[in-house]
Amino acid sequence: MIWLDTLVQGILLGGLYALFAAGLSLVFGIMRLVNLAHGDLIVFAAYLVLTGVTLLGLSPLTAALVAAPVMFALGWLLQSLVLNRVLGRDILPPLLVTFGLSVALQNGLLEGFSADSRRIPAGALEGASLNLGVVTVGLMPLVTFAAAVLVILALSALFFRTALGRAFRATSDDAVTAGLMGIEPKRVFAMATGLAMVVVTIAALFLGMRANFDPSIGPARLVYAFEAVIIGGLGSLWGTLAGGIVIGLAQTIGATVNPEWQILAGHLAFLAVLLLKPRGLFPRAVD
Amino acid sequence: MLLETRALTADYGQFRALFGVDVTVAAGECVAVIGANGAGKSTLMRSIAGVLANAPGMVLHRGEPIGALSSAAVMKRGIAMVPEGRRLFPSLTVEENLLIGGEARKVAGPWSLASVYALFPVLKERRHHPGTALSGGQQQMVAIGRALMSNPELLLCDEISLGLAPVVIRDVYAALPKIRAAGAAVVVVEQDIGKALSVADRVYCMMEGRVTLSARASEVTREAVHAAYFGAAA
Amino acid sequence: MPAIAQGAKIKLGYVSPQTGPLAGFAESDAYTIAAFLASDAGKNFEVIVKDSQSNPNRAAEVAKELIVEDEIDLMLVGSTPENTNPVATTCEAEGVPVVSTTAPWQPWFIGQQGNPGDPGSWKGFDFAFHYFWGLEDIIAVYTGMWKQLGTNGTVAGLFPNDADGNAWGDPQNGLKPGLAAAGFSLTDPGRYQNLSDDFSAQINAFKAAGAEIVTGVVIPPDFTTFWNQARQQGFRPKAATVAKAILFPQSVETLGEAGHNLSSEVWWSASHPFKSTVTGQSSAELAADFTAKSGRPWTQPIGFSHSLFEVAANVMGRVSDPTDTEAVAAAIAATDMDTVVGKVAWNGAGVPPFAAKNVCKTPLVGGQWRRKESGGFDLVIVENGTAPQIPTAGKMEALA
Amino acid sequence: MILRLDDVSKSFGALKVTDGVSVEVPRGEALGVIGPNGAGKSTLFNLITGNMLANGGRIEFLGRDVTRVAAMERVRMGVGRSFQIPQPFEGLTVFENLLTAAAFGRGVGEADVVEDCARILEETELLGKANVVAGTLGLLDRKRLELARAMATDPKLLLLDEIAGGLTDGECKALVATIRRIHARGTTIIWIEHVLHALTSVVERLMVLNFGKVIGLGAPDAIMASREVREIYLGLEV
Amino acid sequence: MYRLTTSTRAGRITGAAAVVLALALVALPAVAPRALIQDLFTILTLLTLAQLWNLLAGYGGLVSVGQQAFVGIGAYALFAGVILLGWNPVAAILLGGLAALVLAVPTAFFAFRLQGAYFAIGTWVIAEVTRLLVAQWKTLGGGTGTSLPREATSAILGTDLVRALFGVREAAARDIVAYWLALALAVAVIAGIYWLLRNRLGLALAAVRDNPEAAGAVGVDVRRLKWAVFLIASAATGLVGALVFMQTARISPNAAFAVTDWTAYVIFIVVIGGIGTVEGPILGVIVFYVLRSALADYGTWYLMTLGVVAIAVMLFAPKGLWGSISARGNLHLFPIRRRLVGPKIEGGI
Ligand SMILES: Nc1ncnc2c1ncn2[C@@H]1O[C@H](COP(=O)(O)OP(=O)(O)OP(=O)(O)O)[C@@H](O)[C@H]1O
Ligand SMILES: Nc1ncnc2c1ncn2[C@@H]1O[C@H](COP(=O)(O)OP(=O)(O)OP(=O)(O)O)[C@@H](O)[C@H]1O
Ligand SMILES: [Mg+2]
Ligand SMILES: [Mg+2]
Repeated sequence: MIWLDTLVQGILLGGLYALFAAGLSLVFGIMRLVNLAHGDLIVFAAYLVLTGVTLLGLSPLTAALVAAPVMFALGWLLQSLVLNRVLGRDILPPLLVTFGLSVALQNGLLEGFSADSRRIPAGALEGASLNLGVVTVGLMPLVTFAAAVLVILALSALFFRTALGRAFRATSDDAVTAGLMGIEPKRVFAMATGLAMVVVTIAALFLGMRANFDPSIGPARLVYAFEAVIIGGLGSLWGTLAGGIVIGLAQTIGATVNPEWQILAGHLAFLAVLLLKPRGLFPRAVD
Repeated sequence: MLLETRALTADYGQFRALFGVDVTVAAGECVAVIGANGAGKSTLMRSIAGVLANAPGMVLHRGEPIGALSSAAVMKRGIAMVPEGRRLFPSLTVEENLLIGGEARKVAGPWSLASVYALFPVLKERRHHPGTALSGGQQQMVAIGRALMSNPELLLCDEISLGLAPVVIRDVYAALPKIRAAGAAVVVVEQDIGKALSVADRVYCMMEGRVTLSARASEVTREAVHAAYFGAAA
Repeated sequence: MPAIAQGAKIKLGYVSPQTGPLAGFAESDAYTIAAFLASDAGKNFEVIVKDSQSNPNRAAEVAKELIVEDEIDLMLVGSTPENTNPVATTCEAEGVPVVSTTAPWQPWFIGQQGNPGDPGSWKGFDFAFHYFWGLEDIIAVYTGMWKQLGTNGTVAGLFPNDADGNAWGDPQNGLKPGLAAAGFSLTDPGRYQNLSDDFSAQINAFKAAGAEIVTGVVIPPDFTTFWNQARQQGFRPKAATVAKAILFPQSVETLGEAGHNLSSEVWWSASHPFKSTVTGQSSAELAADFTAKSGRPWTQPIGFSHSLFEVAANVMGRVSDPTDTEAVAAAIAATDMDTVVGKVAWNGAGVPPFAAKNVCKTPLVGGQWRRKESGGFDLVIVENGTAPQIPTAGKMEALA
Repeated sequence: MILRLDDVSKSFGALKVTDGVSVEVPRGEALGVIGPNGAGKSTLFNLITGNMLANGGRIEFLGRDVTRVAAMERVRMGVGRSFQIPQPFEGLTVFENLLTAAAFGRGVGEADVVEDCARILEETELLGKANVVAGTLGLLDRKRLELARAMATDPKLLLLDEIAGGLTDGECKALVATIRRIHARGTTIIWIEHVLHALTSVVERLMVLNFGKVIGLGAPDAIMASREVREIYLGLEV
Repeated sequence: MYRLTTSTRAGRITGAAAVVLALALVALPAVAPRALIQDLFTILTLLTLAQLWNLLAGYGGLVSVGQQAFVGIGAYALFAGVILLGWNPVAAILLGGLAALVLAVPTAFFAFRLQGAYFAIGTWVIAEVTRLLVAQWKTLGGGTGTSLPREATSAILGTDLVRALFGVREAAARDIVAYWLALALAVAVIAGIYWLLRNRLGLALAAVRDNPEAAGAVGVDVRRLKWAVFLIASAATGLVGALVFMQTARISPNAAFAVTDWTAYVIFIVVIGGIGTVEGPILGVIVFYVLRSALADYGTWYLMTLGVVAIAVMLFAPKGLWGSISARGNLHLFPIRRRLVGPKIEGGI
């Protein structure tokens, strides 16, 4: 019974990680951008949502709906004004720029919101649970998982059913040839980052409702998000979900053996996957 | 004039690949560009298509300077390119590869998914396969079809017969007259002189980044080509 | 002649985490220092503050800067072992006196030993002095609170793998033996890493053991994650008495309804019956003044940061040459005064012999957060077994 | 025999680029390789140098089976090559390009090869530009550098890929003379070239590839006279 | 008749200046206040870390985000040597280098299977794993960390000599010893890297950086090269880690394996200064230190400035500050160009 519970909790935890990773997967997959500020952007979005809740008295969901377009615009601007200018074969300039952004964001938030631990109030949802007979699952983790699946479903539909999605994939394959098809890679990138920021807002909503956040909390989960993306395989959205679940499961199973092994087990699972499949579980045709 | 280059130069870093190239293409015309490996043919195509940036006035489309435009902007003006090596998008199916060619420039014209499939019937059967799962010849057909989807005024074809079997080359070349008949001007880059002369109205021969021969296809002699190709007669 | 009367200003170094995750501890620094410098005793001092950025590397580095570049006479430091230990280690190595607080003495003292697992090798310090309470006080206060409720005596422990968690969770020197002596058994699944996202393993272990009480020393985000998950999983203990996580009212507020009746140790509060020797304010006045000037609620570290400066003023009043480090250290050791957090005297009272020279203990009581109609929380003192001079304002209540 | 290929094959997915090639090259020979674009000539070179690994068959160099041996090691054994598209180390000078090849290709110290590098530079008419950064060179000098760098590894077998392509006649003649000198010193040469007159003025045998298959191998005159070759390669109607 | 030279006027001047500077730095403690010695210790250790990371990323193309693993393991090995084996701290520094070297072998084995961004993240995760494992090492305090015993720090080799020499307090004497060690390490690393670059290895690195395929085709063993660079850089990073924490005397897993302190700031220094040059990290560390000294007391604003500077430099001087300077004046203080001198040679650098 405990093992079943461990598995279920691990999978649900994987949903949270996948949600953190989905936006990252998008930008990493399309433009090979290692965004070290991703975690901080989630925290930033969480503060945005929180401001909507506390200042405007909105419900968390409405606040997120208001925050999403703002985040989209910020992502668009960030990409077109800054990141597009440093993207290239060399991974270092974007690495340093996003590191700079991460440091600046963290401290900007600290200046603006203080170091207090904050939380987006979710009312009854916080402690509610669903008794499935053999296991009891929290409603919040379940909703988080569902959100992750929905986000990935939506992104997949966008990716594989729409012209924009084709443009994303084509640009990711070969930006020069995409240009010959009338696609401006830089605009596509800006679009992708904007979209990733919308996903970030969703992740922020759940991060903020699920646990406390403060300005310094961003980087802690960034490694997990990267691990999920890489385990899944570059550009594979469902792979990212699978990657999140692998890490979530490894963590809960490791913790059952001994809580000391919880985080370590997640990392070891990542290393093991890479050792066996250096390009992830679902690599695509070209990298 | 549909397209004109004026004293076009192009550089890769510190390496200059084109030295003042002048070529013209009239509407509906078929022009062949021939020359040895590394002569600068692909560089010329890339410069026209906007992949390589140039001074604005080095490339003119209907008299307007387009040398500094991005490849996307050039494409939207009706200049489509079939790049060397086909360069299909591996993540896209055959049909998606075709669709993406027509999405940025939606103008009425003879070319649509249906007419491309009519031109290359074999593609229809395989339309849900990844583009890269096809044979080289079929891939070349996709690359041509993809460029046609935007109903271009001018189609630039870089080495469309490279690495293909003779039968397949025949099929690919058989499509060119139909494309012209539908109204587009065509520039073909080709190393096979005979093949180039068989389809073109006019021919430019390039060597080391310069045009060394410009002539009507019907008037050009083998000796002249040979001289232009290899320098003075051997 | 005492140092204070000699004209040249005495230099105090103060290392505090003004940025980063521990910044809550430093919230009142600016207020405290301004108040101190404005007081009569404060006129003779210069205070040089350095930000440790909540980073132990940085804390050691700025401590060294204060000693070497600013040539401070006395170092003051607080805000958890992450901040106190690197600073104390640096001062001890440099031979500069340091008074530290706001960290239980075990993680402070044992945490600075080369091999914490080998008590035989532990050594005292010549220049480092600490006042706060210890785990034995925690045990007394916590068990006092729990005894007010009827429980089965099974306690669930949440201890992370950090300085506090390792000290609290240590099977020999931590909570376990003390709780056992008081009739409580501790279930400790093992050290977890801070910022874990899942506590199902622990919750399952606690449920299996039938625990009715939760304790531990948990950072706020982890406690929120744990507490929500516990309720989701149907683990509903009668008491949750944890340190750190619910130290600040802001952290409790993030829990909403679920914060009601959570309990914790209380080291200082507005209702502590003590007075400042520097400003003459009572605890209540100090708290009210802070709230008035900053617009923020009072927090427990305020009293302790304030008391650090009281101790400094007192010590320097008893030395003739503030630059004589040995003399200053001797003066610290000889301190015997009543501060706004209670009596401070390194007289060895209640401290085991190995730490008697360097550690002094201040009183500790237990409190419970009660949700107000308006949504905020009040900290109500419900247990004062070891410090009867501090009045209680209510009785311990079981969690709903 | 310095080199022996036995039924060597290579495919990229469904595309068979080298299809059962078997050939023996005696020591000291100059062998020309011709064939239409995409016939698999460069791929054959890549298989011999180890830049690509064969899917099937066996490659022997100096009597040793090198089919799976790493490219780097084959260089040390004496396989030198030039690339069809010149691949200089753009950030290094011409001299440093050679120095790298000489030091690592022979596995000796820099000081031991300075004179030799200078000699090769002189022979390939690059001496004047020894200290020029390679990224700034024009096409002719890049081709010369390809040859010079391959020479610097002190190869027993020299593979030249379209080294004369795109050169003017005068330039081409000078290059041919250099290659002839190298050959005269006893270096075995395999040379891919579309510029036939240049090729035939040096090589003793010609090999014709089409679709990865050897369709002709023999004396240049005989090969050039063969109807199949004229048709396939030159595209001349006969 | 022909010979090879790397010598240039700028290089000779730099060389002479470097020798004078190094000698002056050795003698400095005789006159300088402790604060300066202290600052220089930090600058020298940061500079050494930056040079090593530059060797990895700038010359070897190995963009590692996990160098804190080697700082941390080196530091912990020092503490283990002192506390558990009773070694003198100075001797235990060598143990730090050795431990880092040992850790580098499995790390390389794993990480070399990965490319580019994957390599960066892979090394980061390995560092995290190392941190978490070390945090389980209970005898050295686990997650709490531990301090060097007082008698160990006062027994540091050479302290007595320095006390006698300069007539300073024990703590100051210890600073001087540590400073000399940092100076020796910095000089050795910079000179070593410069020597490496002027050696065969440097040619090979430049060739691989320009064109890996062609490098293989002229006999450069790319794999072995990467291994060599990685092992050298890691071992030396371990030495620096041990030295830094000998001086801090306090360690904890979070401090010793801090990605920000030991890798992010180091990347900042290298990239701001100019990657792929010996001069860049030197310039970078000066910029970093000036920023920090000027602004560190402004807390959040300091770090925000740091972030913004990183972004601005990447946007406006993508080759770093030294890149912009040397591009304009074609100035190389540490010339590594090998020039051929002899008859009939024109042009050149
Ligand atoms: N990306 C590049 N970087 C540097 N040099 C290049 C690049 N692309 C081409 N060149 C060089 O520019 C010159 C002209 O190349 P281009 O590709 O235009 O020739 P081409 O006539 O198309 O030859 P091919 O028949 O081989 O396709 C050649 O010397 C080539 O080496
Ligand atoms: N790495 C690769 N992946 C897939 N196909 C390849 C690869 N390299 C070469 N090819 C294909 O193999 C075929 C033979 O190429 P190769 O370069 O050997 O021809 P070649 O005879 O040297 O031609 P050219 O005269 O143009 O140099 C071509 O169709 C080419 O597209
Ligand atoms: Mg071409
Ligand atoms: Mg070829």
